[in-house]
Amino acid sequence: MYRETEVIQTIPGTDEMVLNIGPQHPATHGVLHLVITLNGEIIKKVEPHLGYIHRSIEKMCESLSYRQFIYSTSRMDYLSSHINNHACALCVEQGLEVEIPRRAQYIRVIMDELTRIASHCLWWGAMAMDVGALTPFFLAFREREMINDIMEETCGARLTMNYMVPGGVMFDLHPNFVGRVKHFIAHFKSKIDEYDELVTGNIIFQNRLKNIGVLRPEDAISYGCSGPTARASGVSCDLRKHMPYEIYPELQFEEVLDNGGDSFARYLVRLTELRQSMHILEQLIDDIPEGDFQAKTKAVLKLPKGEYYQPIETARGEFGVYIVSDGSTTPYRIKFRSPGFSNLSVLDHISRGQKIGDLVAIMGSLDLVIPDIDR
Amino acid sequence: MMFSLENITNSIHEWLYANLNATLALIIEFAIIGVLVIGLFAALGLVLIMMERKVSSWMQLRLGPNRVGPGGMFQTVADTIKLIVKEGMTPDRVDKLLFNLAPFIVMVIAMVVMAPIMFAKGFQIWDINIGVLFVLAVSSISVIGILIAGWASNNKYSLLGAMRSGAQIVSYELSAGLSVLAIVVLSGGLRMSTIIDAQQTGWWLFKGHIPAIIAFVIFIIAVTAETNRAPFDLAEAESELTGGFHTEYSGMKFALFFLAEYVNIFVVCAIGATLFLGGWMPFHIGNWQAFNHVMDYIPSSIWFFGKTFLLIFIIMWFRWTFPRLRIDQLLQLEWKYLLPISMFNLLLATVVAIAGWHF
Amino acid sequence: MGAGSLIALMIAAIAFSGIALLISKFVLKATTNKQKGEPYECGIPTTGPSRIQFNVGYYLFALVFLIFDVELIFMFPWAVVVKEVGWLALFEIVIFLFILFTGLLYAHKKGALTWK
Amino acid sequence: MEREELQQIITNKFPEALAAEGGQWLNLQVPANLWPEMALWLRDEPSLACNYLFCLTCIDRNPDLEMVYHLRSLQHGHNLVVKSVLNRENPIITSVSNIWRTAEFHEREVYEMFGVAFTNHPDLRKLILPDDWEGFPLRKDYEDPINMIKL
Amino acid sequence: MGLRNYLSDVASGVKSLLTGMKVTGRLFLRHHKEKITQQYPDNKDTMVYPERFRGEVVMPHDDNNEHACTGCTACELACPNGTIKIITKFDVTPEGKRKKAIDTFIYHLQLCTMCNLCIEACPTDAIKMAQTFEHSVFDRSQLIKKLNQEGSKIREGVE
Repeated sequence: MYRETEVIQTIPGTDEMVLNIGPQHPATHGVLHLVITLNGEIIKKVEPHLGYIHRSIEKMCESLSYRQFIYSTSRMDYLSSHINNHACALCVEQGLEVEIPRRAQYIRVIMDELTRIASHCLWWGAMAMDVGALTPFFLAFREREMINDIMEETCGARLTMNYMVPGGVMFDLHPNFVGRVKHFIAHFKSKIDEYDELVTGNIIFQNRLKNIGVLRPEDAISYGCSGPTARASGVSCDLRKHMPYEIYPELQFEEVLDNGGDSFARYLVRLTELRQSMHILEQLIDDIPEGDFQAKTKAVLKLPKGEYYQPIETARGEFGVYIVSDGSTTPYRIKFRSPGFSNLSVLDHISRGQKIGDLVAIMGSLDLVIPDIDR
Repeated sequence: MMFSLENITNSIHEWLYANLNATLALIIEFAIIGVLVIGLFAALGLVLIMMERKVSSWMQLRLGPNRVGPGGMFQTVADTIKLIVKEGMTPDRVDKLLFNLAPFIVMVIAMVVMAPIMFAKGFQIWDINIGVLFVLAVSSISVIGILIAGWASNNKYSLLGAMRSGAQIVSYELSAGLSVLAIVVLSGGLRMSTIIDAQQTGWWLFKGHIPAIIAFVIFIIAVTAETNRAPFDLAEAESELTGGFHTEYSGMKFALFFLAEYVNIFVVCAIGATLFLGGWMPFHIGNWQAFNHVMDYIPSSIWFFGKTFLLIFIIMWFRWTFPRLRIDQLLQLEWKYLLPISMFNLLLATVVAIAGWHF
Repeated sequence: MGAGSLIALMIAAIAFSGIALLISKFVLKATTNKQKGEPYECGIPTTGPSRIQFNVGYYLFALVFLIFDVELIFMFPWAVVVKEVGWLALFEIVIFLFILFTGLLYAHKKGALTWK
Repeated sequence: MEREELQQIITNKFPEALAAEGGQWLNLQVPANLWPEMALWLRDEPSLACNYLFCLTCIDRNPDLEMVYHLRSLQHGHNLVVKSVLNRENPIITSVSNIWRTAEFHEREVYEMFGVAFTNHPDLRKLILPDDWEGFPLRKDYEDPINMIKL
Repeated sequence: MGLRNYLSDVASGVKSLLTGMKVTGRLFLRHHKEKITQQYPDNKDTMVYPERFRGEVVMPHDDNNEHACTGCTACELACPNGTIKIITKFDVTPEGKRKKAIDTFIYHLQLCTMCNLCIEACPTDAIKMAQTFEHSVFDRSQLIKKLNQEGSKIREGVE
């Protein structure tokens, strides 16, 4: 009944060649496996093969309680683990209908934006490394390390924090937190210009990215792209604006849009988002209200029978948690709508006719995180 | 002069010919050359790789190697030992003969190219009368080694890397040649010693006006490309082709490629130093007799190596700053920018040379 | 020292590489298995032959290069005597380079210098 | 657009689509054979313009399988959930990958995890699991004594 | 392409490259002042461990070899991975009553994801997170730890 896997073979006498990029390749940022068909340097077809880091988190979550399953989402998109946890917490809260204390909302949003900056920093370094410049990677890590230290002090972990719990956050802020974040903002403002000097303005870098991997807006919508990938094509899809959660409606920030649609536009959108996130942090950090950091919830959580979907804007796009509850202590089914999965599906479409070097640049500009795609 | 390599070589030469018959003396001289060059080769490999690692780490705000020896100085020695002890694998379906031949070709080229380089005043293996042409001609053969390596490996990455390298090296050959020609026009000779002597009163970079500066810039870009260095390292292109033409090489065979790459950098920078920065000529300023006299006291070999390492530093600086070009941009840069500009620059140099506008 | 030094250098290079390879061969005992002999392609068995007919893009540049390189060789003897010949040399090289440049323009117009 | 208004428009055109009570967004239950026609209409009807399929998944409602499509209109900003119940033994539904391209990957995932066959899908192969995998891991009755550890 | 465009292309290109080189050149000259990497095993003495850092679960014992664990198994239930296993026994108090107490508190470090849920769940604050992080061992069985010390008993007054 089902079609068997076709094995792509080179046709003798033509100059097409099938090349595996990944799973162990410097440009795939993990274990993505792409089978590309080449004619010389020109890409004819890109076919992603996934599953090298599939852990079946959705199935696992079916046997975990509503408090427990949140930690596993940190392992999906490990670069924006806070935001993933946030989405899960919000989804559970939506079912429980609890009121989140204002202080907790502030803390959550600050953490989200810090995570976004850290994630974009790493992306920036990795992107420059993909196109061949190695020094930016270390500069990006200098800034990312500062955020990680702040996180470590407050949340107790550097990458997989599990800081968001249903009803608020796990601990209160560390006393040093506000001062360190302010110091980071001041530091980062001076360094972000260095980023521009070293990479953005560089003529080689610009030529590598401009008019490469052009994603038209209608394709971005049809392929379900979200986040900076879609916004670089002029699709307004920032969930912080369109389906606001927590205290985002009260904040002053702009949705970063670009009409280029090429890799350079995606690059610029992310770089501008860094500045926007800084702007958000500046608004919040000075007046975090006093109060509880966690709402009172029952020890054993039970969601009423029904279905709950909570979208959230991560560093890579729309992350959705879809919980189907049958009224028991564990979810009946959980679906994680990961932004990377949809963003990856567009790779074949936009990299046809480009060169191998461009494929690497496009992958970098899509900002793929493989555990997020495989789940 | 307190210390001169010229005197040492001359006295060895005379002593050999006085005490032995001519044939034996010649053979012994060749043996000395061979041993010296091998020593230089090994020393260059160790020093340059160390330098690369330190330069890169300092530009990236890291410490760099610091465990083996004082300040990590013997790290490359340890690496060499590691590479010797590692197994030099030959995958199954490779063309065994060519696969094993390729490192030899690359090494032979890297070593032969050393012949006309003047390391110090009067210290040279062979002052060949077409010195510059010789270097250009021989160094371009190394692309054959890379092509063989890529083809023999039976690996798609290797093949792509070799193809890229072929298109790249032959292209940049042209603008390197044309920028060298500009200096040849100014100096009036192809012999290394002639070119250096022409810079007695000042280095071509300073006294050759605009054409020499343009030629210098184009030369540096072209040799960076010819030695497969970033931002022109498309033949290896780590993030695209994992290892390019040497993907399948391991152990000592890989080490030979690696060594040859660094020696090639040294050679082209030595040529650059000879052509544009006066080789072993000390730095002189017009009529400042006292200053010039002090400069003369610095041994010529130090001048030569200082200039060469300055150029090597610039090339390393490129590597740790710039992103990699794409293959079509690389060729576009050569054919649409460097080649027309260097053609025009040659005319400019001719005008300057004939009118005698240089100092 | 004459051309013999080149032979000395070649022998030195071959001896150096050969000895290095020999040492590494004697230092350890190599083991082989089937997986070890596979060509590296990110850990996935290759599909199709690796040595195939290749895109013409790379060769076009080689062809154009060949012409220009031969012309470049003609310029070396000229370069040596520029100062002795004087302004006539400039006149000659202007014509020479003009023809070459026209060739380059022609190749550009024909699209030989655009990557396909 | 308001939920009632949305429901009005859709049920006028497709009376078979049943709206469920409650839930965050408008929930519609449609028969599988009606779905391809309705999907195209949902995207192309200017007043609905559900051009963004942001989530496609399947739920194993033992014994039935239920396909869930989450749609959003980027112009109007409304969300819509469409569900379709499939037979467990022979789950077949028409692919919507020609309407929303993102469905191509999502449907391949559902195909291997739940065994739903999508007709008209351009390339229905396993995406995440190995090619020789047997069984549909996200179904409730899936058992794997070696790899699944019950705590 | 006009000649003027051509030349301005070259000029702007060279300028952008020089700007980039200026940045790396500045970093090169500044390298001795700023380091972004740490010399890990060397700086162990001066390293700062944030007090909230989650390295592994430990059970603090006081000087009298007493802990605060009542054996309620709240942590065991809270753990998503089955990291904690509590074996209880019944002690006989001086008054002759049978009282539940822990026999062995088994902690599987190899399964732990440091999610902190057990610490949150513990009603008596009997367990906490330690700041250690070098957990690698040669044998996986060494990671199965017994948290309550030999002969320890529950502190007076902890219910």
